[in-house]
Amino acid sequence: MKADPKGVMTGAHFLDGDHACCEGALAAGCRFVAGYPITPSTEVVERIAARFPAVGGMFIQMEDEIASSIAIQGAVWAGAKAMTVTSGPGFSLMMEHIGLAAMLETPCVFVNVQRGGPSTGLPTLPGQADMMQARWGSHGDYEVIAFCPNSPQECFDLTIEAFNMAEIYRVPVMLMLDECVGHMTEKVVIPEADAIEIAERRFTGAKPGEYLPYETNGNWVPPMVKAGDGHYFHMTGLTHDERGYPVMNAEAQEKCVHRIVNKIRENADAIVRLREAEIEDADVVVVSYGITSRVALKAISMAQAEGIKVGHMRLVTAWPFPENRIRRLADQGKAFVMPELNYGQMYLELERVVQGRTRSLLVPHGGGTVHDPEVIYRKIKEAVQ
Amino acid sequence: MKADPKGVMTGAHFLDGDHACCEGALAAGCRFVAGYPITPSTEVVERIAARFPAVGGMFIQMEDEIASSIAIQGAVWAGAKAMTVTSGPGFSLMMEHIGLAAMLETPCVFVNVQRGGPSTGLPTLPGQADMMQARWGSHGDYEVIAFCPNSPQECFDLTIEAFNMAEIYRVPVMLMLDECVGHMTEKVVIPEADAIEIAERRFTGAKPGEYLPYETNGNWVPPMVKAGDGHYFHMTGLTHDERGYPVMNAEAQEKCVHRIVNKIRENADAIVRLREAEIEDADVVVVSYGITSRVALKAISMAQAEGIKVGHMRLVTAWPFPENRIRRLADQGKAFVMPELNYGQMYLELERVVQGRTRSLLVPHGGGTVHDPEVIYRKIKEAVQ
Amino acid sequence: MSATEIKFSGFGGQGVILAGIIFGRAASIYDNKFATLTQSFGPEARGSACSAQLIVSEDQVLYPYVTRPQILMAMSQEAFNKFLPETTDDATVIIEEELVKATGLKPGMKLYGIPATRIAEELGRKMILNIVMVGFFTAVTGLVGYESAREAVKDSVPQGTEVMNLKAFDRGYQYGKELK
Amino acid sequence: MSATEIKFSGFGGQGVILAGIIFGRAASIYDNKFATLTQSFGPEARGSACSAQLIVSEDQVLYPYVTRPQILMAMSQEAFNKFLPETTDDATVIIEEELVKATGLKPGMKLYGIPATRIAEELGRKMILNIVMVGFFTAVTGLVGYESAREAVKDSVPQGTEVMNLKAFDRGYQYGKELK
Amino acid sequence: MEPKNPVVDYLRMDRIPHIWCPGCGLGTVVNCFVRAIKTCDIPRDLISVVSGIGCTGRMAGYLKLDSFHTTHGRPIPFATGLKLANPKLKVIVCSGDGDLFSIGGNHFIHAARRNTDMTIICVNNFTYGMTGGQVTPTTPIEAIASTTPYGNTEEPFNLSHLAESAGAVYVARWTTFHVRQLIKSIKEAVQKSGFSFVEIISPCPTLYGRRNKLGDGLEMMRAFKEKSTVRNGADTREVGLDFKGGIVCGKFIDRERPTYLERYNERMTARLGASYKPYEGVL
Amino acid sequence: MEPKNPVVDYLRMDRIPHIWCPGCGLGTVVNCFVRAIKTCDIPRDLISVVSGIGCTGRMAGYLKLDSFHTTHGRPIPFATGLKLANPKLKVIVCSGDGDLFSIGGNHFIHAARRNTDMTIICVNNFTYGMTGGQVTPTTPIEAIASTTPYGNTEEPFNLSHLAESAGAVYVARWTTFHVRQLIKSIKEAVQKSGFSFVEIISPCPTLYGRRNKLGDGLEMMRAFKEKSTVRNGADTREVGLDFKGGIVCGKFIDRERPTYLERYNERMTARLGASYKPYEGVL
Amino acid sequence: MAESKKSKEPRGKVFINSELCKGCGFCIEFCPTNVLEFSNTFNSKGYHPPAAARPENCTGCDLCGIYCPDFAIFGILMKAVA
Amino acid sequence: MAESKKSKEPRGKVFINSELCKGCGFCIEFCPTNVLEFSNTFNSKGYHPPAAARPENCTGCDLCGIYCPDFAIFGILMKAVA
Ligand SMILES: Cc1ncc(C[n+]2csc(CCOP(=O)(O)OP(=O)(O)O)c2C)c(N)n1
Ligand SMILES: Cc1ncc(C[n+]2csc(CCOP(=O)(O)OP(=O)(O)O)c2C)c(N)n1
Ligand code: SF4
Ligand code: SF4
Ligand code: SF4
Ligand code: SF4
Ligand code: SF4
Ligand code: SF4
Ligand SMILES: [Mg+2]
Ligand SMILES: [Mg+2]
Repeated sequence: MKADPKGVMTGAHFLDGDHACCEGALAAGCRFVAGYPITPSTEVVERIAARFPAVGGMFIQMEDEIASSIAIQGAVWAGAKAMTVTSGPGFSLMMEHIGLAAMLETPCVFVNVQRGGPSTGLPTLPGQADMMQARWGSHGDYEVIAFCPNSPQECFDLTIEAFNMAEIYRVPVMLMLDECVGHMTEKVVIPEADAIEIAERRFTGAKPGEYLPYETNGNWVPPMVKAGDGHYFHMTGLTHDERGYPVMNAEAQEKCVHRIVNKIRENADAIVRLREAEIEDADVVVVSYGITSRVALKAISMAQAEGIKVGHMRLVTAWPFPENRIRRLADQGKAFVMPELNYGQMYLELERVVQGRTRSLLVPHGGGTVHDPEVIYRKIKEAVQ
Repeated sequence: MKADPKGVMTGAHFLDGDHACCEGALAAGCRFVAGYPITPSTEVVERIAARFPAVGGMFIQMEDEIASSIAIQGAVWAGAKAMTVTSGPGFSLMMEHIGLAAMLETPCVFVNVQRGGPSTGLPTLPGQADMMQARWGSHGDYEVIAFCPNSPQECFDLTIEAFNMAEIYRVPVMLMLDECVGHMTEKVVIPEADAIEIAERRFTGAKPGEYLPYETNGNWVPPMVKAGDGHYFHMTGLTHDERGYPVMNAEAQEKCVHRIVNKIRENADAIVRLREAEIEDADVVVVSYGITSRVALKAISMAQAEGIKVGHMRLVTAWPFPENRIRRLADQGKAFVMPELNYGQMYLELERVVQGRTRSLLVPHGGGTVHDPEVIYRKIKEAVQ
Repeated sequence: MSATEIKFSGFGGQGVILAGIIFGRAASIYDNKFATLTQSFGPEARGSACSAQLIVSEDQVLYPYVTRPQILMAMSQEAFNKFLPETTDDATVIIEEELVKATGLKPGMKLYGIPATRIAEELGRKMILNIVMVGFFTAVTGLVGYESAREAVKDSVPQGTEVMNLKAFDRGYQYGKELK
Repeated sequence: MSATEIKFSGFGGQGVILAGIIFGRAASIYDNKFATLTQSFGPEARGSACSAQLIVSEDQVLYPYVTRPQILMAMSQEAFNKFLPETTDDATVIIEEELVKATGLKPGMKLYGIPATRIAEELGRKMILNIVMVGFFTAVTGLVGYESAREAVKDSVPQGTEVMNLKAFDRGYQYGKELK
Repeated sequence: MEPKNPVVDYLRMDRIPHIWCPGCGLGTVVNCFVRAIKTCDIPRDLISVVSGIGCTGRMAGYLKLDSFHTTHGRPIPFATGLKLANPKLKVIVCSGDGDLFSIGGNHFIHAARRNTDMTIICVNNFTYGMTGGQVTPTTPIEAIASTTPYGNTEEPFNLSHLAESAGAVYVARWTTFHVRQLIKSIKEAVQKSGFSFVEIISPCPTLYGRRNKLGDGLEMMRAFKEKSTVRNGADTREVGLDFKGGIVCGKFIDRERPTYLERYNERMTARLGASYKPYEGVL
Repeated sequence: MEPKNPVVDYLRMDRIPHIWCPGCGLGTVVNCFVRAIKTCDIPRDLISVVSGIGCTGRMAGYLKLDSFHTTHGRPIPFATGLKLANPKLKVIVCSGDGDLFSIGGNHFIHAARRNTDMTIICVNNFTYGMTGGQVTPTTPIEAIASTTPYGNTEEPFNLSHLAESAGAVYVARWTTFHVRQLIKSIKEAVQKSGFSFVEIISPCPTLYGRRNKLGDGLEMMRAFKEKSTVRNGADTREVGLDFKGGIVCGKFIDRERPTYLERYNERMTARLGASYKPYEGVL
Repeated sequence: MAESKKSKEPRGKVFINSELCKGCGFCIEFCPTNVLEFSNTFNSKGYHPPAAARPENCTGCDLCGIYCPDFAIFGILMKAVA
Repeated sequence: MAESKKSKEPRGKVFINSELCKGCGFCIEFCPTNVLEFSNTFNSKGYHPPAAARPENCTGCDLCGIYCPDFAIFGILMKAVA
């Protein structure tokens, strides 16, 4: 499906990442946003509040993040594409409902503009330390998809991707900005509406009375319905059977939860988005994401200037982790360097997957600013020694 | 310091894990509990509500888990030893305040009696799928300690340990029961009060006006004060300096957060508690925790009966992960088998640490019951092939 | 085999769990055996069949659940019907004989019945039928000692009700002894 | 070096950020260069020195922050004092000359001053001093074209205020051209 | 042909018998609910039921309507999203006293303040049934609960007063004894435009009644009958409940205020002019 | 010797100048607060201040008392723990309208219901100052906020009415213009046993005033002066605020109810007998 | 006369699904014409369901149906059956 | 007479810390005896702090101090200074 032109502000704009994210949501067909203000994400919803009335969307500032994170799910089950927007402390409050979205298989988008943490931390400065939380922050087993834009342009592009992935896999998708990207203003080119590909919601073809909400027929992802169409369907956060009814035993659990987990794990290669450069004959690959990927590029060029063979892999999706790709590169003997604005989060995955076959080095940073490229450069040199 | 006899119900009792946890808290000197009912943890607070008035403790059922998880921190800063008790959905709601406890360095205990997840899941059946959440569920970088009892007796013993660790490291400690252990009734032997070692709170010796809340003098853990003593101290969840005052820059962040992280990482070997059996000449080591460790033992004896050399390592503490110990065993060429009531959580750490040096096999299980020992036994055989 | 798997069952409100606890307490605290009790909890159980599972053993109990009970105590028909199929072929089945009609027993099984409700009513409190059952159970299984079970009853019932409960226990015990 | 680092500074309420945005927009949208703008946010900035940082480049901007501004625009004394030490030794410094006393310049630096507040007041709205500054800035730096900057002003100001703002821009621009 | 129980068409009969205890009032509430909506002027397809977690929270799972069993305390914000994304839906929240007023209290007062068009049916059994009978914000002082073994010492909310102060346009209270009035009241509430609230006092014999020596469900119903007086229009400040005291029932508040969406559309039209198309849902 | 500003002993002067904007009323509130507690009969060491997050939330950080800057919306439950662990402490919560009544509304009504002995000082500037001027549950209809660019369409809470209905024993409202009355009121509230609540209308010129063309801080203060009337004992149902309308100030509620701990100790003594030692803190 | 007419043609009829009954007694208590009584039989869950002891009194008011928490009983007007 | 006495011995004195001032004007507006006016000088933050234009009128009531959001001013009774 192509984007609805009503929401698409075609042209070249000078926008910050937060505003670009708003435009991405509009282009993606999002027409329901519930949010609660928090620095540095607030600009997303402020722009939405201004833009929505004219395009038939509904923005509501809820009483808190908990309410926001479930209001969007109500909206989805009424047929909307919906998202909520927050930052660290608010993200922590949304954890229960990320689990609910995973369990109900509600397609929806959670935007987290990461700031310095933990706790109130550094509200106006960047961090990348909510990456593990994005994957593991709710109780129980589930999987999510997480995108990491590194520019306002990508905030636009990946917001659309996030909505599309949410529909395709019926999964909560995390859009993990960081303060630096969210508050950075650059040129953003928004294409014509008919150049924007939108994943339509897959509604059931079943007649009222015949629809089983979690009947998969061997597919990973069951089709949806919406309230008001006469299906009299039921949704519960309890472990449920195909009918969506609670069933309290280990077999139902295995059937219900394993599919939720596996629909992402088994499709990981189709979901993963990477941007790679000069990987093929590289001795070292710098793996990074978000704002850090730009700083890493600077460090890479410093190293390349000295003749070191460095490639770059950027995690456009951080979750699922590109396990197969990294493993293949490790098998080729490439070393890895990974800078992050945290004390080692995605790096743990890198280390796990590399399995000690080659060297992998973390370049930690507590956040509050970005890395000094010099520091990354030095790790690159260390990696090739 | 020895336990206060008032709270110690010396003798042999037939108690379930939840009740034993309550008795452990009492013996540990806990006199403030704020909680909110949730299956399968409620029995802990129900017993506390009955037991506290007579020993001078205060239990309050708060309006929700968010309130509970911060009320205990208020109590700690008034001088109490305090804990809260919950299960998956409530644990998800506590994430913001686990981060606050890490940031303020509030010694306190969070009990999570794990049930099947995600979302409402299987309220009355066991799971072990909140393990990664216990470590990573709040935003930003921080560290915690997590204990995993496998019997009512250990629920008693490890609750005391949890309180002690909380004091020693000024860190939120997670006590990760599972429904099976929480609701299982066995004999629990409670020693005499003077046989129970209690870590006393380390209060500052500084005079009013001289105390700096986060002045470490080279130690990992600064001493504490309590409200009402004339120190006029300040606490904030913002990144802070030694005075406890907000400072908004990357240097302050590095200083403030890195120590919070490193006080645990650098002391990991002192914190880690393992129970090991027949490891030395084992070819395979089964690593497990909580209820699964008992089932694993059954599988191990099945394998041993066939002459397979199997050792057992039980994670009494799951966090910090026993990185050094596992690495050493991997270096000795031992293979690993890890059953968990989840689709692979602590196993990711095992895999990361083993680094592919030897074989490591996950025995996943969605929860709702425990493993069939037969299934673990088969993996053990697979590991030695 | 050193471990005995037992299932106590009935419907909610009959004191099924307490029966299990008393027996477990008798075994572990007073007879110094290992005993592990687990229960079926949950909303699905409100007002329907409910059970407590006990493993009594000379060694530490590892696997916590009862999979094939060697002894089944059933205080309701629904519970009997539900749990009989789980038992071993030579199981001992102990029923409240006015509430349960025992059909479908395998040849190797042993059946013991007691009109516990009626006995409890005679003692003046219908609610203590579970204690009558415990007494009966103690007598017919011999799994724990008479004194141990009696102590465990004392520990487990509300203060002030010990006398009546011990009377109930003894009535059940005698009934069992006479049967044997 | 193809990248120019610029700092726009003043105190909250002067429209410092907007000045940076206009300039960035002119460069990136109308002059087709790469431009990356970042800002200092935060509670600590309420009512004190505030700044926007802009990098204009022929190539894609990677490192997002300005570390050593080659151009400093200062609309308050506090901002001038705070940010001058960060600039390069040959920086271009552009000030509101009635609000800032420029002391401590290094020999290689170029200083341009304009009484932007007064000019804005003459035009009837003190609030548009930032647009006057943008005009002036465009003229003295030549970093973006006149037309580009003008277009960017049009895009960036509230609807209905374009005429007045363009007047302010032109006044600043002329003032700069005459100085040069 | 055997006649059919008139409610079964509105129930998921494949899930009956339900989990509720003998003598629990919840099934009676379901009866009244179904009878009320059957006689409403709202097409069945457009009715959605949203519940939180609790014994009452299971209501959504038995009603053959679009129905959502959400998370504990959060049915109202879920309902808010459902309603605002498709205002044609009539959204009814059925949940317990603990769910709506302990963990969920904030959502209640905010939805009332906004006058979101929805109906809240609160089954007040004075306890957390589902988790085993703990104290709630409606448990009367002195009453025994599993977490107040020596008797509750916290003053309960006067829900009617709270609802009024927060902005509800319709506030009523009945007990499960008052089935006829309750049916009428649910119907009125559902048909009312804006935030309407019906509190239903209901017996939880298993966990509240037994512990407090109030007898079984039937005895509790008898007590409701004896102790209640109907005072429509009563001052909400005066209808607080205490342990074993009288129960004032009736319709206390029935007033008019623009709903959230009415105000929203009015203002947007005023500000954005004729080009603004009044919001009627995202679809 | 130069005389000293009488408040500086109670301030962390190493953190002054504070972050608040020119013309912000928060500094005035601090002045009144310090003057009130200086004349209270409570030893300084026993006073604790707890704030949430927001511009107002920064108050705790400037006061030289035991002071806690907690999380957004949660100062009241933190204060509850502090108070109950050591009832000798006098615990005062200072926080903003958004903190206390948007995200934190539930904690407010529950603490009021319990009548926990604490004082809540809410600085109501009709907006989220710290995050840039978004709408709050106290923003009047029509007012412009960054998330309501076309004007707010949600009815605000009447905080006094809400506080009364939830159970507060002391409820007053003043503006930052009414400094003398405010000092007296804070003092009364702090000395009152039970849950006391003082709402202070305060200018946020930067984000609320400017956007709504209400002028700078001084102009807003003038408006407070002109538009306010003092009506002690006013019916709280009638003191709701609207955009640019009149502001009723005064002490609205001052009543007696046993505090949480009084009730607790009374009941435990009754139930557990003479062996029960009335709870006075865990230490 | 009215009496005898009533006994000949009861106005209503009550239907009972004994298996669903949990024996709460609501229907018996609140039947306005005292139609119902507990039966002596147990259902398979062990409860005594009600029985229409005085069916001739039934008015078909369905109060029993409204009260029954287990959807185990309901009454209808005779004409509805016909 | 009273007039002249007042001008000779003002009852109060006002102290101003110009560097802390943010120029809000509260003190000037709400001084009951109209003692204060904005000065022409800027402080280093760029604000015009107040000055005591009519110090003789000062009663030392400290209203300026209570109102000042920046702790930049306060008044005291003369006897307190002495
Ligand atoms: C976040 C969270 N906290 C706690 C629970 C546990 N819980 C489930 S139902 C319930 C109480 C329900 O009480 P109420 O709403 O009064 O319903 P009732 O069972 O009495 O009908 C609680 C505390 C939960 N499921 N989720
Ligand atoms: C969980 C969480 N959500 C949101 C925020 C962002 N936040 C910080 S302050 C604030 C609003 C403060 O408003 P108010 O309480 O009225 O205080 P004011 O700044 O107006 O004094 C918000 C939404 C946060 N820090 N934490
Ligand atoms: S526990 Fe109480 S509320 Fe829940 S089903 Fe049983 S009687 Fe009803
Ligand atoms: S933003 Fe508003 S509330 Fe915050 S300091 Fe500035 S004026 Fe005060
Ligand atoms: S009301 Fe229903 S459940 Fe109760 S006794 Fe009558 S038929 Fe049985
Ligand atoms: S229909 Fe009416 S009269 Fe007939 S049995 Fe039922 S309640 Fe009684
Ligand atoms: S009140 Fe204070 S900040 Fe305001 S003008 Fe006077 S001295 Fe300056
Ligand atoms: S102390 Fe009183 S009279 Fe003197 S300047 Fe201040 S406000 Fe005016
Ligand atoms: Mg309830
Ligand atoms: Mg505010």
